[in-house]
Amino acid sequence: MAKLAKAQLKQLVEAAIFVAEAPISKVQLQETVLDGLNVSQKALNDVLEELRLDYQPRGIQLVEVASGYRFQSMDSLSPWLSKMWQEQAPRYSRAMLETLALIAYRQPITRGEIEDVRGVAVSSHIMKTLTERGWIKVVGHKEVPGRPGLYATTRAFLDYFSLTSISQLPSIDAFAQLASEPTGDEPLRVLANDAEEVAEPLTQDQEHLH
Amino acid sequence: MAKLAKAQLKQLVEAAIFVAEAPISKVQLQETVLDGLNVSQKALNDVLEELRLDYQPRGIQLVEVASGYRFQSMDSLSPWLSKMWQEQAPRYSRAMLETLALIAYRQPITRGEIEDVRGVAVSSHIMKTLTERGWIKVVGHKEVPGRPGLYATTRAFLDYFSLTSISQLPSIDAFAQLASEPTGDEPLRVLANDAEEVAEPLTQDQEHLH
Amino acid sequence: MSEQDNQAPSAEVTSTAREPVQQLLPLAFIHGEAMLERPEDLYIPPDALEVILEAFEGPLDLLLYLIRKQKFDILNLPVLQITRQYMEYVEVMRELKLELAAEYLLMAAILAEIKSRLLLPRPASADDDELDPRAELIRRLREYEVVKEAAQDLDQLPRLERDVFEASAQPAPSVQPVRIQPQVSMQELVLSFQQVLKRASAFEHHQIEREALSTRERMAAILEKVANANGQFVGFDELFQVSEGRAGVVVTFLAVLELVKERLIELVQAEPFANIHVKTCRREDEDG
Repeated sequence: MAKLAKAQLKQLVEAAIFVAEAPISKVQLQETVLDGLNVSQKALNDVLEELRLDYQPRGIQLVEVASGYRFQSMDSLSPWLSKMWQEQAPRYSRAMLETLALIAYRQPITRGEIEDVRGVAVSSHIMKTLTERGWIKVVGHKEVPGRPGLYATTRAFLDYFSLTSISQLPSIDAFAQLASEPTGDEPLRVLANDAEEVAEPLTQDQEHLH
Repeated sequence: MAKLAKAQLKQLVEAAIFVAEAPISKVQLQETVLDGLNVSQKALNDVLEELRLDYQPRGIQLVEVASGYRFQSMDSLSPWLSKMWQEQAPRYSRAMLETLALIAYRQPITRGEIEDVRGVAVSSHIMKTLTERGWIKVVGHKEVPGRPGLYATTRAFLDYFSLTSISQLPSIDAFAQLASEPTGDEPLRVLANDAEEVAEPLTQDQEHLH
Repeated sequence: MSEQDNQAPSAEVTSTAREPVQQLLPLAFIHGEAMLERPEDLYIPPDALEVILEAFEGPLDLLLYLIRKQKFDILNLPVLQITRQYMEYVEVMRELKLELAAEYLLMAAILAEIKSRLLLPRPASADDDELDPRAELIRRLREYEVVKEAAQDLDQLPRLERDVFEASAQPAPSVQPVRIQPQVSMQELVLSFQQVLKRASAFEHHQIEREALSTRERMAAILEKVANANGQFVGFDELFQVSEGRAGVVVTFLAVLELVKERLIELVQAEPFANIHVKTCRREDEDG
């Protein structure tokens, strides 16, 4: 197919992101709408950046999330826009958010490990809700008696919270510090070993996601 | 609620149309996102017209349909955007392949003649599918009662199979020999395997059809 | 992240003396009996307590609350005071017949154990090796606090359905799904033909040969050509390419004869050796 003029390329990419049913990645764009058009990575990046700037003053914005690009309404309009739906946005309990946070920051993690940190049992309801929302999934099993499932967060989780990777989570530094910090005094030093073990998956994930 | 600045009103209406699950009417806009904002009908009309003009050069357009306003992709982009939705057509049935083979080897041939050879009726669906694929076409009519169409293969058919002419179709005898050759020595065994692999889907199809 | 957490690592890394911890260990707990006698200033009326308790996510959460309320440093966890306050809450909970999770009682036991170990005089020789009985609890509290804050931060993130909404547009009506056509291999085609021939013995009056194929292909080509001529005559010389040579002429001629025999075309030759013209049998041929 003939080479596209820049203006057309921009229209095409713009329309593709809008009509896609989910966030669409650069790779997906290249493999579908741009297939055969011989669009360089740079040209695509340029167009995406131009679109982002075009929409900056508008009611909707072009954002990049974990699984690709999407347009979403301006944050500040939510009080009015939420009136379009009868139902209130779901609220999540502290128990659910803490469980989700632990899975996000400490993945892969077993339910037992979550309970150890929180000091209370994690209800099956919470794990079920998080799984059904598609935010967490079992990615393996820990080789300890009972082979408990190891949970990790999904791309859908990142998309929902408008993140591109786990490393963008707000308190990631606090977690990393807690996990890697050599504790100062004698008695606490022994505990540092435990902490390091926990820290590893987090570091791996960070690298993995970049 | 306080009166909205025009720029904000535009952002709000724009975002509302984009996030609505279906086309949204002026009445619906007034009753939901604009509720309590005291926006005059004229102001709303003006904003909608401005938005329509804003988007005219863009990849998506603001259109009014029966139930309200919505954004939709530019018509001229459809050939490319269509590639975002791909459906895998089912494998060709044994009946389809036999019909195609008969047309290829015995062209020009009528549907009745194909049926005579195959011993069963050839469904219109098969002829339609092969015609739509651009592999067969009617090249004339046989001067018998009913003047049935005479089918032949097309240039697209030759291109697909990398042939320059029908005379390049492999001779049946040669191929039959190759496929049924007892797997005596190494090179032939490989070929025989190939043939078996190809034969498999046919068998599956056969079962499927019975 | 609290100030304490931020300060702690640097202090621990740079200072070999680790003064803050060493100062407080003996001070507050071994010789600090006066603190035990201090009048209770943390009393919360039961009805308020009930509300508060519902907000706790467990014993660690409750302990954190007590520590933060008193502006204590987690690292210097004042176990004696905290234990007493904690037990008071647990007692009230029991009096109110609130359903008390087992975890709360477990924590009470842990606190009691730490308290008793701290109150025991430590043999001087064992000083270096002995673990601070509070260490594990402090670690857990700090860890839980980070999780708690992380959960709050997570809740603050702009999220779909609440703060932002996906913006989408409809594909124009002319957008149609692309159908991916199935692949067909030459082998499949030939095998199919072989199969069908095997079944149809009646049709098997000859073998397929290259010559015949060429003729039949040419028959199809000629039919198409004359059909496109809309009933007009087509010259024989238009039915083959000069580049095809003698063979091309022969094949074309055979094809024309075959077509005439099958009464698919008409043939006209004005005089011997003049060009042959062909056209479809019917003037109103409808397809092309």
